[in-house]
Amino acid sequence: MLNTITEEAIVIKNGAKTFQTDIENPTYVLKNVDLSIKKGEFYVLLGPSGCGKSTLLNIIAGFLDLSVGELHIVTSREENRDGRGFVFQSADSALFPWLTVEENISFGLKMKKVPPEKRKKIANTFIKLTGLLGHAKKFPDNLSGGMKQRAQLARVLANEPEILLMDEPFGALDAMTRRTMQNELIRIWKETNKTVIFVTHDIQEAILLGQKIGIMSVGPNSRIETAYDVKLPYPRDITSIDFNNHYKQVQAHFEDFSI
Amino acid sequence: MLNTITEEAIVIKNGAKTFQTDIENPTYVLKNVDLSIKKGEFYVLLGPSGCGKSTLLNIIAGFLDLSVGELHIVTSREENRDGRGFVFQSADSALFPWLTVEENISFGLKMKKVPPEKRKKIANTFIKLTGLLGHAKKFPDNLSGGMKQRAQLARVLANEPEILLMDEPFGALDAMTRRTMQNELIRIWKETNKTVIFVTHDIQEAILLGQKIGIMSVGPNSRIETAYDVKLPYPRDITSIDFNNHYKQVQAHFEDFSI
Amino acid sequence: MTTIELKKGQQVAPVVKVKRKSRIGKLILQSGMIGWLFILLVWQIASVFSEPMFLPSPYLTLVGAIEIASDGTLFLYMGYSFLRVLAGWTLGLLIAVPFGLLIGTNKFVRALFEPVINFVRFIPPLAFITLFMLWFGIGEQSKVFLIVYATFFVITINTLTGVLSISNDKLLSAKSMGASKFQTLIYVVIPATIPYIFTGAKLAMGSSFMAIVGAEMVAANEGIGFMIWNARLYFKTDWIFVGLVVLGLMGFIMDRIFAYAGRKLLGRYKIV
Amino acid sequence: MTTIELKKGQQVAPVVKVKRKSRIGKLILQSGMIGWLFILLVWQIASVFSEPMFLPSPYLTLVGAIEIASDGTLFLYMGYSFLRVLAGWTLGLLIAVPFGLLIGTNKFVRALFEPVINFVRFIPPLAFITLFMLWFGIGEQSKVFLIVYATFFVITINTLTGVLSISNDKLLSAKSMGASKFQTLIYVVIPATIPYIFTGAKLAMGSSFMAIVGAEMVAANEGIGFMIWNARLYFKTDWIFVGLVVLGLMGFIMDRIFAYAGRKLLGRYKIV
Amino acid sequence: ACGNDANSANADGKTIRAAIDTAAGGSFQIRTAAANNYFADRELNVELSNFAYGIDTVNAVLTKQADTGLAADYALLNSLGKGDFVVVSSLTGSDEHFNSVSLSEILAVKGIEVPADIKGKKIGVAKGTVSEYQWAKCLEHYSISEDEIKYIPYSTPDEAIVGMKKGDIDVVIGTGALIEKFKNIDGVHEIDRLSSVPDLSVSSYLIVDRKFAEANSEEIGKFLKGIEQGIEYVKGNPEGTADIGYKELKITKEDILLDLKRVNYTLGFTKEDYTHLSNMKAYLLERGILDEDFNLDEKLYLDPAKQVLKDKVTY
Ligand SMILES: Nc1ncnc2c1ncn2[C@@H]1O[C@H](COP(=O)(O)OP(=O)(O)OP(=O)(O)O)[C@@H](O)[C@H]1O
Ligand SMILES: Nc1ncnc2c1ncn2[C@@H]1O[C@H](COP(=O)(O)OP(=O)(O)OP(=O)(O)O)[C@@H](O)[C@H]1O
Ligand SMILES: O=C([O-])O
Ligand SMILES: [Mg+2]
Ligand SMILES: [Mg+2]
Repeated sequence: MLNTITEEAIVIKNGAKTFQTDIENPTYVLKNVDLSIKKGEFYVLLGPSGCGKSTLLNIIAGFLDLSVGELHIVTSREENRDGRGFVFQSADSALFPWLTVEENISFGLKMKKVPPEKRKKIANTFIKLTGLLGHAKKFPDNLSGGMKQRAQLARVLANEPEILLMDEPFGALDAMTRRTMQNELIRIWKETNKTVIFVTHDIQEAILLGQKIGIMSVGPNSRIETAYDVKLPYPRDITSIDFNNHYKQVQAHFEDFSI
Repeated sequence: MLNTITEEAIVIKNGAKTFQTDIENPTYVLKNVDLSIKKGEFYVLLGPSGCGKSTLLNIIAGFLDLSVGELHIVTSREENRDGRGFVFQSADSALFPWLTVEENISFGLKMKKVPPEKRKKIANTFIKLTGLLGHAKKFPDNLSGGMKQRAQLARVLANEPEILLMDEPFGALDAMTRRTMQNELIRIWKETNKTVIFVTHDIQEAILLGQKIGIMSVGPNSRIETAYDVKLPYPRDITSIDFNNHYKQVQAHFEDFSI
Repeated sequence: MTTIELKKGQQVAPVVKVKRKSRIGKLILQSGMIGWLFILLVWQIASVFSEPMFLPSPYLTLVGAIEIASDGTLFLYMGYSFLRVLAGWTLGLLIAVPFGLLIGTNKFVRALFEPVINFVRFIPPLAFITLFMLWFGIGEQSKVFLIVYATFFVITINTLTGVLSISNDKLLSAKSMGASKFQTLIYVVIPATIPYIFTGAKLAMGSSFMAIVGAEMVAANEGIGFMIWNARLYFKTDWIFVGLVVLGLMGFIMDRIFAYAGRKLLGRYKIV
Repeated sequence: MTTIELKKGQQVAPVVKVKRKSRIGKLILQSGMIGWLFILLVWQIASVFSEPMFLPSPYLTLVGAIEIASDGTLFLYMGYSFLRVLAGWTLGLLIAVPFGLLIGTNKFVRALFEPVINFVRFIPPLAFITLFMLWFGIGEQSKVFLIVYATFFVITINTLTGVLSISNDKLLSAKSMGASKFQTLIYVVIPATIPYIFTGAKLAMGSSFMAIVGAEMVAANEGIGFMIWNARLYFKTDWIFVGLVVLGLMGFIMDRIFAYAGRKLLGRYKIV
Repeated sequence: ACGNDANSANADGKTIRAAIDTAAGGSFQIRTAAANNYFADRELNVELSNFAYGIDTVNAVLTKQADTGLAADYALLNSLGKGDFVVVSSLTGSDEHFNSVSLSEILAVKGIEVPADIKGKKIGVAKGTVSEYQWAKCLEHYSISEDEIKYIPYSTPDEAIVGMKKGDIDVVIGTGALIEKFKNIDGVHEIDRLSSVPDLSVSSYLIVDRKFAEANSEEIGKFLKGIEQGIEYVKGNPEGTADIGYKELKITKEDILLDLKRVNYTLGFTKEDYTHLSNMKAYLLERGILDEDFNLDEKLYLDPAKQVLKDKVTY
């Protein structure tokens, strides 16, 4: 079966998820979910609050199991866990506040018993890549929100995952910082060539970042209603006419199933 | 002197603020602030993080004192405190979690010893106005972020202030909810005819809401660099060409003093 | 390139039954019954390797309990101890809460008393037994005041913490809605502090049960503490154990009742 | 329409001097000296209206302290009590922390022991004296274990709370970065729990000082608790007061040292 | 502080607040007198309060928490100088028929067979009680210096019992019901009787706040008469006494019956009492245990006893 999807990095076939375990006819949060994401693609999951975006991302991350259906993850790794890096919305709750930025970034390498010098070298690469030079010795609590999120991203990237899963990573940042981070993310994605799944409920952010936008329907029984292609070159200009046309089209989708 | 500004609701002349009290040459957070806001105007304070927007708003609210300069507040009230309502960024920290939505909204009236029936009537008006019908008996913790912010707005409006001070009230909301709340705010402002000062660092939000945008410079010694007029009719369409032209112009200001 | 196939999801149906079964097991586990059985077992085994005079078995303890309960004495003693705890704890609450509110809301008073509190709180109630007897007599007063003392600091400190952790936004918004200082105290500070007061009161309940044994050491004619002391004097080990179990039970039950009442009556204050 | 003019701001300069002056006042206030003077004054006045036998004045207490300190006895007693507290507290920490981690990380063990803990913690150390003598003899061991008991629950419960309040994000991110269960325990669970362990250890330090008086009731020949009990036998109220003050001081100083050491050594763990 | 009402001795004497002990004998003669209304019959209201040891009742009188207390000779002499209270009668002691220490045994663990073996051993002694004096006398009798043994002080008997079991204590003096409990420990046995130590006896006395006694001499007389009747009851009816004891103290009846056997209840005040106290006081002063001397005669107030007990007061 897999021979037909060799280009794909992630595939879900007829996936469903319920959190209830002891009643006969459970309510499904997700149902009939079909998803197929290409290697290197920047895929955005867009949907209303509570529709199940995080649940779906956690399933792809391996943090949760599907109740029904098939999940395929394709990476070049022996150990699959390493193949996927997860960037949480709240850097505060994900970063280790007792470790410096550099120590946070080296954490995964330390777990894999990479020797200290090599750890330092790798950490440095990602400190540079994420614009954290000069902040390496600081503790997360002494960083601004944007800096913290950069540190989290660097920490995930240091494990060199092939797939990057991001759950509203910029949702807690202020408008200006968010704009900067969005541009940085596109730059880093281009440099590192990852497959990215990015969850948001901001239409503008979705169009600004995604090559493909999976628009989810309202839950329960939420599924991916439409996979919308954004054929705009990067970097994208939110004040351009093309951009705003896309915006109107995506917005219309949401009015369709009236949130 | 005031005879020249009878049309004005709020005036600051050569205002300055420092938090240091015991050194000879203090650093000023705000310096040479001149501000003049007309009655009924929707005024947006836009500026980078940490420049002193909240400080300025707190001074206007009477929570802080100017170190240097003059502040004039003009209302038709005997007691000035009542003239100004303040909407905090975090509804969680501002609302009283032990009171229901309705009780929160009636709080100011209760303090003024308004009789219960009358309190109920007034509360109801603002419950309706802010779209909280059906949520009156709920406690804040059982509301979504958007609902909480509506409740805070209703609570402030129930005191019938002539001036509404809002410190990034939608900063913590998700993109979709934020959009809805922005539209609601414009509707309520039109209905109630308040003078509004709205603090944000989101350019799009500033242009979507403001009649006038006071653009603040980077601190210390921050001041209101430019007062920018937005001559677009409400409701405004963020995808329109006019809107995006405004966006580019305001953005250019920020590039000027390079944040 | 390796291709790895992750977790084929199963149908939900078969899962259901499995969960059903384990539900009873879960209930037993959560009730803590296994923990109790385990403790009883350890106690029983330990007593087998000892003499009843030194370590009576759970069974002998039960026999002892029945003996002392048969003429109602045990329940009388429980009643006395309970009433002393209740009186001391209530009085402690009535003194410590206003005091905590005062030092929390007034910087000057706080600066005055905080260091003293941080000093006195290390002096155990037990050290005051003789002095309290001197000052308050050998009757109920000294016993009740020993418990008041035992509850005072934990309630005061919790109340103080509560007042200090009220968000400034709440105080400013009350002010800007026209609340006077007194109204702010009544309608904002006190309700916002209730969860902390509750926690303090709950911890103090524990301290009260700690203090009752000391309070009933001297010049008591009844009570569980008195029983334990007398049993020590005559080396009735089984009654010492009855006393231990009864104290544990009383504390445990009071704690649960208190938590339950808190949830029911103070639900809107989000007590924890 | 009324026109109201609010607060004309003043020049900053004249403010400066005023603040300078009040700074010393602020320092005095913050040092708590006024609080101490106030307490001493109240104590002195109260003692004037009483007899030395009931309430020795601060001065007489000092005389008593000098009397008992002159041959080094007081310091010897302090040393004994201090070492017992230290030993019991350290041992308590060594037992309670791993236990708290175990019940925090293992649902089954938690279900087993949590109810038992919630029962036993209401039994005061004092009630266990006989039992502890039985198990550990009447020498140092039983005294130390009484303190271990007094520290055990507060440290265990704090550690447990700490483990349970680790954000799921931290655990998941460690897992997704390839940490094994054991690595997660060592590198995530323990560091994340340190602030809670620290709080527990600090509270337990207080409990230790509470328990030392009870511990030294038993077959002790020295120690501050012994001194208080002995003073009772010979009715030396001034020595009871010396004991009280010394206990308060020792507790207070230990608490400050501990907090200071925590800030210096565990700064990165954001202890509170 | 605010205990003023409790601190003031009640002057009208209608009520006697009597502090009695639970551990050092149980005060059964006073307990039964109260339980059988012997005081009430004399229109005397007596409020009993329980303290562990005699010394605690002395403290209660010292601090005006009680009007009367009781103390064994040793504790009595140690406290007499501290407050203004007087001895009004003896309560227990020896006479021609009964040696108060004859039922006290010196008990030791395995390996200690004769008193001389005590040398170098750990001796349990009840802190602040007559036990300190008894050991001093014993050692004198055995010609062992106090430097050659180690005292292990304890405050309650359970410490001594456990101490012996765990090997922390080698030798104790056991009395009454506790003897059996000591002997239940493997290897613990009697090595001598306290009565073999010459001139050693224990007596205890009823003490009263001086002002109270002088103002209520008649009531004290009635109190003594009530106690006298209580003693008769205890002697004639040990079972009934044990019932009362169990009801009030939850001490098992067997233990009470054993304890009753070792006490000789007395009343009055004899020449022998005076000599006994004088000798012991001299000893305490000599040892430096008592740092200030006092006049024993000034501490006696025997008028009420003389009134109601006539022949029993021979001093
Ligand atoms: N562990 C869980 N147990 C039970 N229900 C859950 C659990 N996690 C999520 N849900 C439910 O599943 C639904 C989807 O939740 P999810 O967090 O995936 O939504 P979301 O799209 O990420 O929302 P948001 O935009 O607010 O982050 C919700 O109704 C939620 O209540
Ligand atoms: N109470 C205070 N004491 C001392 N400094 C303060 C105080 N409040 C604010 N500041 C300082 O004043 C400056 C302006 O702060 P302010 O909160 O007004 O900025 P802001 O523009 O509202 O920032 P943001 O966009 O992050 O809300 C900052 O440098 C801040 O550190
Ligand atoms: O107990 C004594 O009275 O010594
Ligand atoms: Mg989500
Ligand atoms: Mg701000």
